[in-house]
Amino acid sequence: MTPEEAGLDTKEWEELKSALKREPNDLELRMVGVMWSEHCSYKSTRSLLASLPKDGPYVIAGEGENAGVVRLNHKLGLAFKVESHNHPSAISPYEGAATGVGGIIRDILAMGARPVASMDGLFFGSSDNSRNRRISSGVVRGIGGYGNAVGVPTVGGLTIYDQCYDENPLVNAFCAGILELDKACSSKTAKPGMQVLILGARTGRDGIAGAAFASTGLSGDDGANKPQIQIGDPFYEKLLIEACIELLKEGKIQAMQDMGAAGILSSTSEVAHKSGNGIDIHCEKIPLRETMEPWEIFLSESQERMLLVCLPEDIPYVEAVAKKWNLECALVGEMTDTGFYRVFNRGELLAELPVGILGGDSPVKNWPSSPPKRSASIKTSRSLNAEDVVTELLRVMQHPSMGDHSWIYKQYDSMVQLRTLLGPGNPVAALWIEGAGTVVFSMEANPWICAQDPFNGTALVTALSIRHLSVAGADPMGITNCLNFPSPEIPEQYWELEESVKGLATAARELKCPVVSGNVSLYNESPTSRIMPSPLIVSAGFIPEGINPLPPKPSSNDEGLEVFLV
Amino acid sequence: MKVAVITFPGSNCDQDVKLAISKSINAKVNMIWHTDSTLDKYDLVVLPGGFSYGDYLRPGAMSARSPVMRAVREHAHRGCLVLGICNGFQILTEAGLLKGTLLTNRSQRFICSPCWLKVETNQTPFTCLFNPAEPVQFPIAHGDGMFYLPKEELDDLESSGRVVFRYVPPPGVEPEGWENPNGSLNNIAGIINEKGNVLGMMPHPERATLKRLGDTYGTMLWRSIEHWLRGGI
Amino acid sequence: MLYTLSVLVRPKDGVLDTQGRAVMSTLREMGNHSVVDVSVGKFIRLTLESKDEESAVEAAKAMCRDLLCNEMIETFTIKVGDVSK
Amino acid sequence: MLYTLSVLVRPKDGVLDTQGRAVMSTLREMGNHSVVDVSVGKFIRLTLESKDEESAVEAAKAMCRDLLCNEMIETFTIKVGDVSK
Ligand SMILES: Nc1ncnc2c1ncn2[C@@H]1O[C@H](COP(=O)(O)OP(=O)(O)O)[C@@H](O)[C@H]1O
Repeated sequence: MTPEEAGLDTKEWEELKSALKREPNDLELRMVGVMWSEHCSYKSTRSLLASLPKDGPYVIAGEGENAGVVRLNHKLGLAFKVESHNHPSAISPYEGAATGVGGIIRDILAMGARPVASMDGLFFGSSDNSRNRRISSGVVRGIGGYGNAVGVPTVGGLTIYDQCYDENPLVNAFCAGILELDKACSSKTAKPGMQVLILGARTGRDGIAGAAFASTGLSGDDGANKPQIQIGDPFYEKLLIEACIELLKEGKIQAMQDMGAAGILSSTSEVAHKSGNGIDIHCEKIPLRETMEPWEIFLSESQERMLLVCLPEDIPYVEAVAKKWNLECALVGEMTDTGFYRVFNRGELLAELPVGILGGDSPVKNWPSSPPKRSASIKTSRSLNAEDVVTELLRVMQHPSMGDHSWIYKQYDSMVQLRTLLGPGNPVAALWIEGAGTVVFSMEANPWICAQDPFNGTALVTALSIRHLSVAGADPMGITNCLNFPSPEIPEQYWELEESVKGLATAARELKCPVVSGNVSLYNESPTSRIMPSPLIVSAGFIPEGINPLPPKPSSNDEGLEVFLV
Repeated sequence: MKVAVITFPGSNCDQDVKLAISKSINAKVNMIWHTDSTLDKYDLVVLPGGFSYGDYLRPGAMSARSPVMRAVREHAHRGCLVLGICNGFQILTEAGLLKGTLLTNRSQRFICSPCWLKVETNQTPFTCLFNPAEPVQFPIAHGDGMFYLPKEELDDLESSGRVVFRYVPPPGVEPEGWENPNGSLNNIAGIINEKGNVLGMMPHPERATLKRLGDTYGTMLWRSIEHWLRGGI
Repeated sequence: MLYTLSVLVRPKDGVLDTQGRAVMSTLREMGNHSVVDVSVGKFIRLTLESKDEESAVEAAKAMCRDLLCNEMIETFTIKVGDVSK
Repeated sequence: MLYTLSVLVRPKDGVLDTQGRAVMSTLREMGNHSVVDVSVGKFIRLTLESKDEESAVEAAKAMCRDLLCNEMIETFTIKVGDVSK
């Protein structure tokens, strides 16, 4: 394994060696390579995202957590986040979309919350060809297949069609969960001496180095990317959710982390880093489906696994709950005070890295930025006569993105858990939360405007999303977002990303709706096409119990009422 | 009144049923784990919806072989009430407690939507308070809901009045050209056993119970059961 | 001894095989007009410990009746070995 | 000429067989402790018009690639005739 094969450039390689004061061994190099990938380290966007407003009256947890948490009242909180699963869905639509749903559900669970609602933002190609049909039908089946079975209702979403997504479809999965604030979980609360367990499925060779894969453009040759796909099992995930919630209720989990990108490696190193500790992991104790090399074990993205940090005396209890739910449960390591991430195999030390190197101190990338030269054909203003307006309006109304999306959301169970006040087909989604009130979500995106003007476009989309909340009578609590962009390595594209983040920050600040979580997906491009800047915004609002929520839906009785334009 | 709601691995409407029943009638609802082997003293046993065992192999196939099903069978043989909703209906057919089977929807797609039903008979413990002349609305949410039974047995089911719920067009829609949501034979949405104490249905009454969520036709089902158990019909 | 058996489960007759029909119509839409019939069933490969082949087959039969096959709508055949090999 | 072909689709080795895992544990819970492995795949029987066997198999292969099999996670084998007969 060369540094280049591990995904490090010369500068990163030098930085790594000087941080270690030696050369890393093969396993260490692979681990660093993955943790320093764009997907895990946010190296191209960390500095940009720092400008987002993060605090507000509702915010409890945000930065650096698996999901943002806002307060509904003194007892209950809402955790929510949106995440992309673009590359996997392009390669294998059903499995990619399904595991996207599964992954975001575990992110919410990791905060100690019961997942109560999902939404999906879908960006499909508009060309009428069999590939696009295969992708859209596979993605929709995947989202339904997972969400329906796991029993989390899909209460809304958004579907956009444009040619720029022909080669680069986007699948953004949102999930929200309810937690009791005194049982909230965090990776920050792990302490030396606590035991590290893996609960859930066995580890196999699926999705190895998927994180690194998500950090590069699609090669155009699907075949080469094949082994990296993960398979989801919503049945197993349902058992995992119930088992974790049972353990949380009893206070048997001290810290928790889902295993998403870069599996065991990223979850364990994050827990160690965020809690300011060290961690020892014993390779031979990890339950496997097949024989695997240590590096494969650490990078595998096998689904339906959670990392738990527990007190030694609680282990028997945890094991009993795992047994009840028929889940694998293995004690694989312990938190230490060494500040080192250490991997052992039958006592032999295989890797020893300062926790910070894996968990957050990766070098940042500052790509050159330059505004694109506007082509003369884009007019900023144009006078229209009445006829033009009608023609243009009809043209817009006929766009497939404006069409009826019920073929999609009819395949989603939007009602399970009995909280859905407004499901798909409404301008916002609304959930009844017993003991708190009504939570309202609005998901928005408008890549066409963002392509014209990423700053104002993104600000506008953010404002639109928040406006939807206001119309529903809800007080905005916070925003989560998914920044879907092409490669940041082209100065014009990086500029768009920069502007877009500024637009988001400005709108969020002005409208007093902080950004509590989010996700960045770069390199959404193929050799022949790239996506428009496609930031997706989800805002969450709240209507406390007792206040009359949501204006009534328009009905035929409304005839004769007056319409105001405000 | 005492109600047992069984949780199979992968059940996901178990808590919903509990909530709906507790909000509608005066009943004590207990959750029963699929490995439990006794079900004494319950007036009603509910097999809830969901994807038990992930719907793997055939929906309901594996749950039908779980330990608690022996107790459910004994409970049914004693003449006590059993209600299977959605996946619960699939489990009851797989366990042989109800006739027929539920095949993949004709569209090959999962469908979640409101759905209108005709209550074919109010001569059952589950429907005694319904007015058969008035269609009711319960949502459906399933991928495998196409009721199938070989011809002779189907005729027998019909002639003995064991079809309890049938899909009908929404009010205002002509039956001409209308198709039921999943391709079910004879538009069947719910059936009862010969003894009249085991009901299976694909639509979800618990999703039509809470006022804030919309229609509350489902309440009538819970109240019928309560009424019947008190000795009325 | 370890035996590998192939259980082939098929829908009983064409009427019930909605999946087969759906697959056939998709195949034809994709241009495969030569296809005249499609049936979609299951291929379950069992590996089990048994004293001899005969009792392995008997055990598999029992599992088919008890779980693997719904005889109202499906039929099954058991072959010794992995038929896909 | 009409040809009948059997397409056997199996989860790739190493790929998680979610169904097989669930079926095996139920079979064992039902008392079939001799079972050591279960894999659940598809048995698709195709009937198609073709000039000869070779081109029938070729056509079936193309259909597998295009629709019947997801090669990311599954493998397929084509046998001439109905393997369940
Ligand atoms: N992929 C999807 N998943 C779930 N619901 C969707 C999806 N796409 C659209 N919807 C629902 O369809 C309705 C209309 O969608 P859209 O046209 O994007 O919204 P709007 O015009 O209100 O901005 C919304 O209620 C939305 O929740």
